[in-house]
Amino acid sequence: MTDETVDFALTRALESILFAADAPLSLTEITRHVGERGDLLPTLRALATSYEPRGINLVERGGKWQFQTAPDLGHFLRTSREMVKKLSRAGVETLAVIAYHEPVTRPEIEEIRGVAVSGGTIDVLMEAGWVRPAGRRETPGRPLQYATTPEFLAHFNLTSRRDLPGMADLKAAGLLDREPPRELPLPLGGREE
Amino acid sequence: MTDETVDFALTRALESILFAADAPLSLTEITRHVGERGDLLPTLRALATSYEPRGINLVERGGKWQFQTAPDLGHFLRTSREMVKKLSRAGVETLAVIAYHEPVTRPEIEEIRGVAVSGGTIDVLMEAGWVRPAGRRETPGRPLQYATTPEFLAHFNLTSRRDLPGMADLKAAGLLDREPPRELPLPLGGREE
Amino acid sequence: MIEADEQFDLPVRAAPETATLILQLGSWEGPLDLLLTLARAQKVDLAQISILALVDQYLGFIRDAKALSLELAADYLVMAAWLAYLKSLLLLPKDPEAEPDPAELALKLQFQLQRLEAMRESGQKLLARPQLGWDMFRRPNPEGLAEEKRATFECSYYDLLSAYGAITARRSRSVHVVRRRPVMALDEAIERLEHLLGRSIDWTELVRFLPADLADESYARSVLASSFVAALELTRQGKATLSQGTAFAPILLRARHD
Repeated sequence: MTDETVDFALTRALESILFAADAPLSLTEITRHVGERGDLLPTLRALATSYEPRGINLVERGGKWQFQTAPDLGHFLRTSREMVKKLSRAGVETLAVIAYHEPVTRPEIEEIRGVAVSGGTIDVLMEAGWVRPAGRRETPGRPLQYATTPEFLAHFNLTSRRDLPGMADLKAAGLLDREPPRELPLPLGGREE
Repeated sequence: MTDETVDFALTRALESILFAADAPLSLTEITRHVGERGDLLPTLRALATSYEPRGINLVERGGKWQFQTAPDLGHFLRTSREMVKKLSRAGVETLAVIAYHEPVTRPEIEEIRGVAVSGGTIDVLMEAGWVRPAGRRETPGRPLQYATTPEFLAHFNLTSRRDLPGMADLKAAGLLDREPPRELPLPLGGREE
Repeated sequence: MIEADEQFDLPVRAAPETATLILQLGSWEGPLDLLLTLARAQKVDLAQISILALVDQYLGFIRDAKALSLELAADYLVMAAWLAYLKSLLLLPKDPEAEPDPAELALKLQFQLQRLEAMRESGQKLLARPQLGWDMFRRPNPEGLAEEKRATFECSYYDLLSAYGAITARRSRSVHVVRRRPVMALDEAIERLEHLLGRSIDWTELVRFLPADLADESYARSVLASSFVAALELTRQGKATLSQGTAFAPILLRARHD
């Protein structure tokens, strides 16, 4: 056997040992697995070099060796599955009230909408990135206020909240005449959905 | 970017994903992480080939891809604590009958083995993750069928059931036909163990 | 073929295994397993096995077991009976009409033995393969792949504005459209009663001053209540006199003239 083939066998052994290890291994620990084979460092370093361009790297940290994924590929290891969801009617209305009246507290939203607003509705709007908590109102109970975000403006292609049409515009557009579809105004305290 | 560098980037991504995955991945699962990149199979196969001489191998087992250590290096990696599950003779035989005949019902297993198969035998195989119920046979009584799992293929280092030892010969000899030429009137029904 | 005189040069062979096939009933997994063991002892390809010889061996085995008064499981005996039947069929002169055909039955037994043997060998070959956790290893603690589910919400500008329009429309209706309440206001009742009473000096029941045929019951009650209070008010102002004979008797009313 030539030196080269010996090294190759050792390289394979090192690869498998480091791959199957449940923690980074020191030279001593590696030696315990492969047996006494002289200085392992040159072989380890050559192995590390051969993995450098790959998606898996062999690295040394504080004298311990381990395989890990290449640092620039982290984004492949997370996937974000995008799901498009239609905002519920309660969600749209709550968003509209916040947009027109911000900063506005939940009791105020409920008063304007005429129905109780579930916490989930505001959560969804915050998840969508359109609504944010905007400090507390300095009144008894210090209720939390809500306001819209820059993402909200971006999503609806608005420069500022002043771009929202006023009452007269809404009326002119016929948006105040229409019967609200299906959902009837419930007395305050009614549950939505 | 040339085609070659695109492939190289994809190859690195595949390496990192398969390295970090906590279970063998199907093509669908891999696609979810790398995004739609056309047919991944040629790149996966090329990657597998490049790892063939190494101590780490990329293998396909039952349509799922995974890294594992090369099968000839087990002696470097075994610790005395590890033990191969000892299967009873009945267990080994039943596993072989299921693997070579799947999907197969319990009465069929009993006919081939010439003894009643105790519930415990199939249980042990299912617990090991090698055997799963595979729907009911649409015959009178709708008996449950059994088949092997991708984990079974992975455990015995088989790419697919076609690689089962002697599979082609047994098939050619007609020994895997579900129904023998005509129904055997042999009186069988002994108890195992 | 080995010539007879050449055999002297051959090493002494081990005794054939058939001789070692002693009775050990418990170690066979049923009659088929025993049959396979007996067939293997014939040391020929299972495809060329002599079924007749096999049947004889099995029956001999069962006979010996009985002689030793070993407990025989029922299925061993059932198999013995069936094989005895098969043997009789095989020994009888060939009858082309015979149903079932004994040669076919023998073939099927052969097939079943071959198949069991094949599965037994395959199981051993499977176990001889490299196994995960012994020969091959996976990473013990992979980081795993994270999957975040990110929801994007759909809501058009039109949805937003029409929702606000709907809220506004709802509110304005509730402010301006006042539902007619079914009551007769006190002022109205006083004015009405004073007008009807006029200068009448005859005692008249209060109910006679109420409007006839009031369909709405709650309005009728409101009218009665308001008119009664109106009567009290007119009396206080000195414009009327009230009279009631006894409790719950009709309330009488007349104009007062000083």
